[in-house]
Amino acid sequence: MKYNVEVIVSYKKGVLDPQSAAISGAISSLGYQNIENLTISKKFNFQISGREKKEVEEQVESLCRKLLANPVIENYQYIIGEEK
Amino acid sequence: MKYNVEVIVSYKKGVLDPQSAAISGAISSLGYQNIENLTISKKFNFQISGREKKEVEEQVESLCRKLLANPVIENYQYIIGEEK
Amino acid sequence: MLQNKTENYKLAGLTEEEYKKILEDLGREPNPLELSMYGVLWSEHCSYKHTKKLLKYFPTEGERVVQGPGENAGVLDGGEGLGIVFKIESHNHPSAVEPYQGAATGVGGIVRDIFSMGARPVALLNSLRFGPLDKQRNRYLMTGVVKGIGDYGNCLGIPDVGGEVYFHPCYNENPLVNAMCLGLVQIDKIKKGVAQGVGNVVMLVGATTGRDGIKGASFASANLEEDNEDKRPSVQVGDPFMEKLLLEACMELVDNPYVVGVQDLGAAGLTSSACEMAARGGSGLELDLDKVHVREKDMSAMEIMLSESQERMLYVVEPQGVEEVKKVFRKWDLEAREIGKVTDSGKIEIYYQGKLEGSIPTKSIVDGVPLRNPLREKPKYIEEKGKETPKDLELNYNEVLRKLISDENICSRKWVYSCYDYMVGNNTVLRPGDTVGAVRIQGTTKAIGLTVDCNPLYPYLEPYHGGKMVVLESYRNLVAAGFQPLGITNCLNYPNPEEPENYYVLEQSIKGIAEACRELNTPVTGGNVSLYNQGVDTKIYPTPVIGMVGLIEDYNKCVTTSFKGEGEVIYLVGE
Amino acid sequence: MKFGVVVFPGSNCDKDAEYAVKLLGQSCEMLWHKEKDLKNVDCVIIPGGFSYGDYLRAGAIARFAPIMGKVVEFAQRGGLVMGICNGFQILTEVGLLPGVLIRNKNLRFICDIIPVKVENDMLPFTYNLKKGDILHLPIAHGEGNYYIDPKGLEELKDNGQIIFSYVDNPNGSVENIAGIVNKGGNVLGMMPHPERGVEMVLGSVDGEKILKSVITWWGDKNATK
Ligand SMILES: Nc1ncnc2c1ncn2[C@@H]1O[C@H](COP(=O)(O)OP(=O)(O)O)[C@@H](O)[C@H]1O
Repeated sequence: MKYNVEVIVSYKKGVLDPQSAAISGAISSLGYQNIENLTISKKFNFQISGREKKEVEEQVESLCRKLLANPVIENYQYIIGEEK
Repeated sequence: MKYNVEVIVSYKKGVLDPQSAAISGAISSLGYQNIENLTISKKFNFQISGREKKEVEEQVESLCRKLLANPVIENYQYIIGEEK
Repeated sequence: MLQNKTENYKLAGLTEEEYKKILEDLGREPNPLELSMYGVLWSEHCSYKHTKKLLKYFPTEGERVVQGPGENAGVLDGGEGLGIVFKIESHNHPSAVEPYQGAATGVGGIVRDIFSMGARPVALLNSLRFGPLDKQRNRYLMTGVVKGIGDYGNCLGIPDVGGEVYFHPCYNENPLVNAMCLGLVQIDKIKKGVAQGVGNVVMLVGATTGRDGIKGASFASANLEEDNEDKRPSVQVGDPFMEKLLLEACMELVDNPYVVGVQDLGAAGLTSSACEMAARGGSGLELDLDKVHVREKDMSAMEIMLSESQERMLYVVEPQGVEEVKKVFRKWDLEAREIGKVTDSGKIEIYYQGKLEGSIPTKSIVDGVPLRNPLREKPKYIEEKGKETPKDLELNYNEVLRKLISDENICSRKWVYSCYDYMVGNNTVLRPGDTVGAVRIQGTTKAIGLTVDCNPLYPYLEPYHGGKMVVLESYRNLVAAGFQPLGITNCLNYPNPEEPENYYVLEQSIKGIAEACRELNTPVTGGNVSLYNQGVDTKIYPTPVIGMVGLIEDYNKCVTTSFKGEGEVIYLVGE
Repeated sequence: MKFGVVVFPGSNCDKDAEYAVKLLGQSCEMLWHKEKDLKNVDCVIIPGGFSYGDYLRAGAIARFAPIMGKVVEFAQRGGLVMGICNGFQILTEVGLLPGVLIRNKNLRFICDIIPVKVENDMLPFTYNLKKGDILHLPIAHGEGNYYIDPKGLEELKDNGQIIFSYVDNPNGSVENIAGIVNKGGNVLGMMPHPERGVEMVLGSVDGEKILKSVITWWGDKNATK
């Protein structure tokens, strides 16, 4: 069985995100005064094959922890859907 | 009125993204042979205030074109939702 | 509350003796904010309670010494009014937790130390130790550290001109990341970290103050907003872009006559910089935390005082200069806030939301910590190892040579330094790959040679003589490249000093370093101590990293390492 | 000849460019990003560094600086513009040059001195050089991997817009591209740093050849007027 996976990795609350700060600055100097609370996250999409969802879930979880996110400063969440 | 906006910026098909390639490599060297078609995108979330959705939509569109994405290599899509 | 007292001071990292001293100094019980401020300033990291006495062995004076230990960085006289500002600092623990950010913020911190003196940073070096690379975690640590150093220094545009990487299992649990920076200043324009002049204004400039880096050990952290999913990171994230702006703005203020003192915010954030500046000036400070530009809502006084958010500086400015100072920071899109003033109370007084939240005698919190005098005992292994004889040597020279040059401790380091921009600035006359790095001084024919070095086996096997040998090696490196060595900075990386054997080694090797420096006339102008580099299964070898600077009058006469042509004669010099 | 060097927040080769230009006996103005005045310079240099921290994409934010509007006008009138490293990235983002620079193929920052080949010697920037000449130039970048779609690449080739190429491609650029010019030939973008290669003691003198080309070309052009 093949599953479509989407993982979102974003900074934890309270961690300085210099990139978002710089982009927010650029946006307001471009004249958009009505935009606020900009955050940036990384989105990963991939396909994974496995016998059952539970097994796949474990793999995705460990992949997030080991590679895709840095648990010291980042949170991650994922959605696993069956491929149509 | 305030709107919640989510913008996804990803590489166009056919453009090789060195980062995706490197992460795919890392995944398979970690021993996951069952993962394929990995892509990475950027996800922006922000709030924008404006009188009506149409006006806001135009602003978001132009922001994407001008700043958030580079149309030479990237596609973008966005969702604008009313704030609850 | 009362029955929790013991727990409170322990949570703040203090001993009973220290707590009693605080009661004595204050004449009352400290409140939680005060206790946690004492906790961080009386930590080993800030107070040097285990090493203060030992550091006295170092020769710190000499005809070239303009500024010895005690300021943000040391300064040597390079002739014709030129000040050579340099220092080394460790970021070992943060790098073990988060290699990329830990190493990056280590670079950020040492660079701020240099430009807070009014000097323009012109070169970086780094000294790295990891466990062997056959372990995946060590590879992960090393990759992250090298990238962190590179990304931060490259963005700042400061060339990284040298360093060293060494692998040994004793660093498996405690990698070492030491960063050194060199800056240049006109001696009469040196700025100091001093708060003086009643009524002068204290300004906090640069990045916002967030909840990052607030020490988990601090007893109050249990009271932080409960939110389990988002555990507060004790690791800070660096923003080299912000630092670059800060650097340029501070450089513009070098000539400003109203600036009285400058210091960067490093470990223990506002607490340490405010208290230290006041202590150096023999003054008091009144701080109004409502004026601090914070990153998050509802921060407590304690969080603001202890935050280790990066890329911030504290300025003390005469009132009539405040607008001018603000204007310079505004030009660089930076915030500069007036957060307090200098007083003659001899106390640090902290106001928040209209209330006096804390009041601590400056002298007590900065210099009052009871110094430790741990037991010493010569480690048994020293005798035993001394008796070992070399194993039979392999006689197949080709094989030996192949093994040697492919050893991870000997092979080329190009894969490390090619990640660092070592040419930016148009001054690098000796690049990584040579015996030492060197940057020329624009407008003159002079250049400064730099090296960081430590072979930990020497002090491990023979603490005293090994300490000497580490200094000698740096000295030889500089001399070989044509430089007159002038002075050193050092980073003492050691295991837990409370174990008698460790303390013995620490003391002996410091004595050895001191002896060599005295003999060679290379005084010590500053440094850093990192103790407790010890894990469950391993403890590091004594690793006193020496950063040495030297001068050459004509940089065209620098000697590079490579063989220059066929038929040249090779000499082996020495005994 | 009067050069102008743009200074963005985060630029860090601005002073090096100034140094090199002055070393060659020319005058130099620093052009602050918030201003809208090119101070009558004859050639604008957009220097290397990390403008606005290179956040989002290298050069993405810098292109909106007030000074850039003037640079674009200047370039469209035929003025000489040299974008070096980060400057190249900015020129592609602002649309003066086609294509884009993405992360190096191996994702690593690379600092080195490497051979670069002259591909077109009919331009002001290669006025003193010959096609096929090899220059040893410093590079120092993390995002120097030039990308353009196949159609764009054909155009570049047809118009002779490829000016420099790598002998050993360090970063994955298509066609080993190290530098390109616009159709008019007056706007140059290159990843290597000519301003660093101006003294043997710094490891290279080949950068000087590019800067001197510009100066000689300028002198000849104005002499024939
Ligand atoms: N971490 C580092 N950062 C920058 N340069 C380094 C680093 N490690 C090693 N180098 C450089 O690589 C070269 C070789 O290093 P090393 O083998 O330790 O030299 P040496 O034998 O002179 O001690 C030196 O020029 C040194 O400056």
